[in-house]
Amino acid sequence: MEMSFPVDMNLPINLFTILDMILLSMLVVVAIAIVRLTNLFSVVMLFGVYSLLAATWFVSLDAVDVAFTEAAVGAGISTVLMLGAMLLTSRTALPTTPLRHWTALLVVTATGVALFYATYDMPMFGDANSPANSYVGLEYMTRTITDISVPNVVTAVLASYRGFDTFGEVVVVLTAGFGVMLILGIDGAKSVSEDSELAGEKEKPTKKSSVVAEAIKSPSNHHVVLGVIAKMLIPLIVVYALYVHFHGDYGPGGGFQAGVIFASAVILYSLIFGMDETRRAVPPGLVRFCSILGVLIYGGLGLVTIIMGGKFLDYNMLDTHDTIHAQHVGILIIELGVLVTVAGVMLSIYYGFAGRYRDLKDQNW
Amino acid sequence: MIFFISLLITLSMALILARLLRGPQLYDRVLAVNSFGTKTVLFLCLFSFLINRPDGVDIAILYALMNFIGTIAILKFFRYRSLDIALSDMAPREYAAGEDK
Amino acid sequence: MIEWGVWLDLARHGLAGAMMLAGACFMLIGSIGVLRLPDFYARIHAAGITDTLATIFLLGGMVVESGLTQTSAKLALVGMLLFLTSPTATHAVANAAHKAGLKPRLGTIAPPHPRDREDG
Amino acid sequence: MRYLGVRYIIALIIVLVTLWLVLSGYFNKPLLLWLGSASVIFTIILTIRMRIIDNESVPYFNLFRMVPYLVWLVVEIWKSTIIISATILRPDMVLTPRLIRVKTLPSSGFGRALFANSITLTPGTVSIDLDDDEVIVHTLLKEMTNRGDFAEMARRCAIAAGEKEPAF
Repeated sequence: MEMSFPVDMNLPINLFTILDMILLSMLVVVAIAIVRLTNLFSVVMLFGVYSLLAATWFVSLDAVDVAFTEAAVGAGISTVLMLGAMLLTSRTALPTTPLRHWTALLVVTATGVALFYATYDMPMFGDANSPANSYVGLEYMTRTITDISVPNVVTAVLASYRGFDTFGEVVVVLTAGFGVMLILGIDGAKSVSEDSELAGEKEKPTKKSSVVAEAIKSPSNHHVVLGVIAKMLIPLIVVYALYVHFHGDYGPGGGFQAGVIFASAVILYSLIFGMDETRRAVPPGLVRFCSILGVLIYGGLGLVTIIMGGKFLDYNMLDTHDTIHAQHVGILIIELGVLVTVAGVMLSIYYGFAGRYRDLKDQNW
Repeated sequence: MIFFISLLITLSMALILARLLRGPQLYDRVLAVNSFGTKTVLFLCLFSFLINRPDGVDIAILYALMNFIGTIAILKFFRYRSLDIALSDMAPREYAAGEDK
Repeated sequence: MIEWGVWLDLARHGLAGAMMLAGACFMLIGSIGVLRLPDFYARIHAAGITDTLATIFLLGGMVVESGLTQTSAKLALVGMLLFLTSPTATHAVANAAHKAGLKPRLGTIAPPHPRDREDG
Repeated sequence: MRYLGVRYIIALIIVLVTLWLVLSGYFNKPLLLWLGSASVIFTIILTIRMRIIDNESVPYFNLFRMVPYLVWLVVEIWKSTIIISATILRPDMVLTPRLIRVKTLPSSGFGRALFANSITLTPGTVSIDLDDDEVIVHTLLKEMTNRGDFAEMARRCAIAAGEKEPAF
């Protein structure tokens, strides 16, 4: 992109520093507010804002991939999942009284001071001689073009040089998904009755509140606007997710982000058209199967490379004549595995939460 | 110039943040979050000019979508205490005659 | 010929800068309104300024600035998405508040200072 | 009903391919183009499963009627933004909020969504609720409660939504 405004790099104080300062101070304000507020609704919203700010700041640090993840996960899906978690808990946090946690304060202060002290030893931002930029990092940066030939080094490191680490991450995601499923029940809606005493309710939780009952009775034309706009958006979001997925080599993005975005499209569908319809269109069994399938694809590729005579996840074995092509194919396949697992796990967790109701009166909010 | 404009946008973000923290109603907060999201999207577009990386626009697109989904989720949960029910029965209507039967 | 090109370029940048500046100013006005107006339903209108005219101006300015490139197309896409989502979200907020029984203040409001700041 | 669906599917394919090309920008990489086609096909399958392909999700047939409407809308937005901005910035701000009911002319879902969103997009008026044939609108200033203006907007929305032929 041709840029014609002169970017003032020669001013005494770097202008980006000012923007960074503003963003960071807003981050601090939001963080303090999150700690101070007791209304969990507000806290969930503030978490969203926090993610927005953090991701903007990541962009300014030129960490576009991280910003992408933060935007997809923090601002989008974790809001929904935290709301789902709120179905199982109370509306406000217990207020903590100050002056009772002297030890905590002491620990926090000591840690803070130590961290501040440690910053003096940290390399300057963008320092070419810092450890992160010298040994392995530098080698990855220089070798990516000849080895793999993709413009985005992050993807090269993540998917090829460090493919094994990423495999571990995908397994962690799957394990976390299993954990949540075990707590919530495989299909969340069925296990509601066990949680009724947790929510402190007398009547059967499957009995829907008056508001909900009214809404089900007349799934009215009141929400025409939402319905129409969601219908227009959902195909666009899905294509966007796949774009993000397949352009991980060229720009920010990749399987993790794309999986989350894809899950968000399905979540938008379920928000507007209801869980019954969603379970029909995207069956929970399929979702669970997908979350495992992704890991199998990833690990399976590793086994294939071993069978073909290489090491685990050594993509060069896929096409010994044209290793760059082999690397591309390998990255494509394991990113597909990541996408499938992440989308599957996110949706499984969402399905676990979404079938629940809270019967609360309007004035309680 | 672009820097000055981004500064103005961050200023208005800060003002919205004040409304977000002050409330008083939860709806005010939702409105503020939504408005904050729009501002962030525009700020990111502008910022990608400033740092000369068009990738920022991709993130802005993502934000515009995620912000919407988050807001709708908050409102739906707020209204119905549930993420389960259908807000609109429009999906099946068009296809019911053609596909299932 | 070269002269012409230079002048045209300058005019383009000038136009882009002016549009972006106007957009940022409208955005600021909207934020001031969100802070200043006395009532939730009134604040929606102020937030609307940000969603509409500020967006048009800022994105329009950026499109003019970057010319006929892929970035402009993406910026136009951002604009389209914002135009789809932001009024819908606003409508949803207003609808939720209305359904939950939050009453708007009607009639004539001429406040020296908004006084509805009991809780924060 | 079925071949109507096919019409919308083709339109959606065109839109999605355009979106992919705009986003991607790589026209010379065959691999990416293949992946793009695969993505579009996957999306179409998913949307068919979700049963959301109809004239509301693919309202791109009346694009040529939308463009003049959007131009008109931007002019309206400009006019009312100036009024609202002046109101906000005045130190002795006087507001005259009203809650009014406006009749909706458009009968299709898309036309009504367009109408409601146009009302919301115009600063000074926010659509709060849609009933069968009425929108509840909150207006900030009483100059904006003119029913003639709303009727004009509703008429233009109906035209822009292509409601010459009977709605589905």
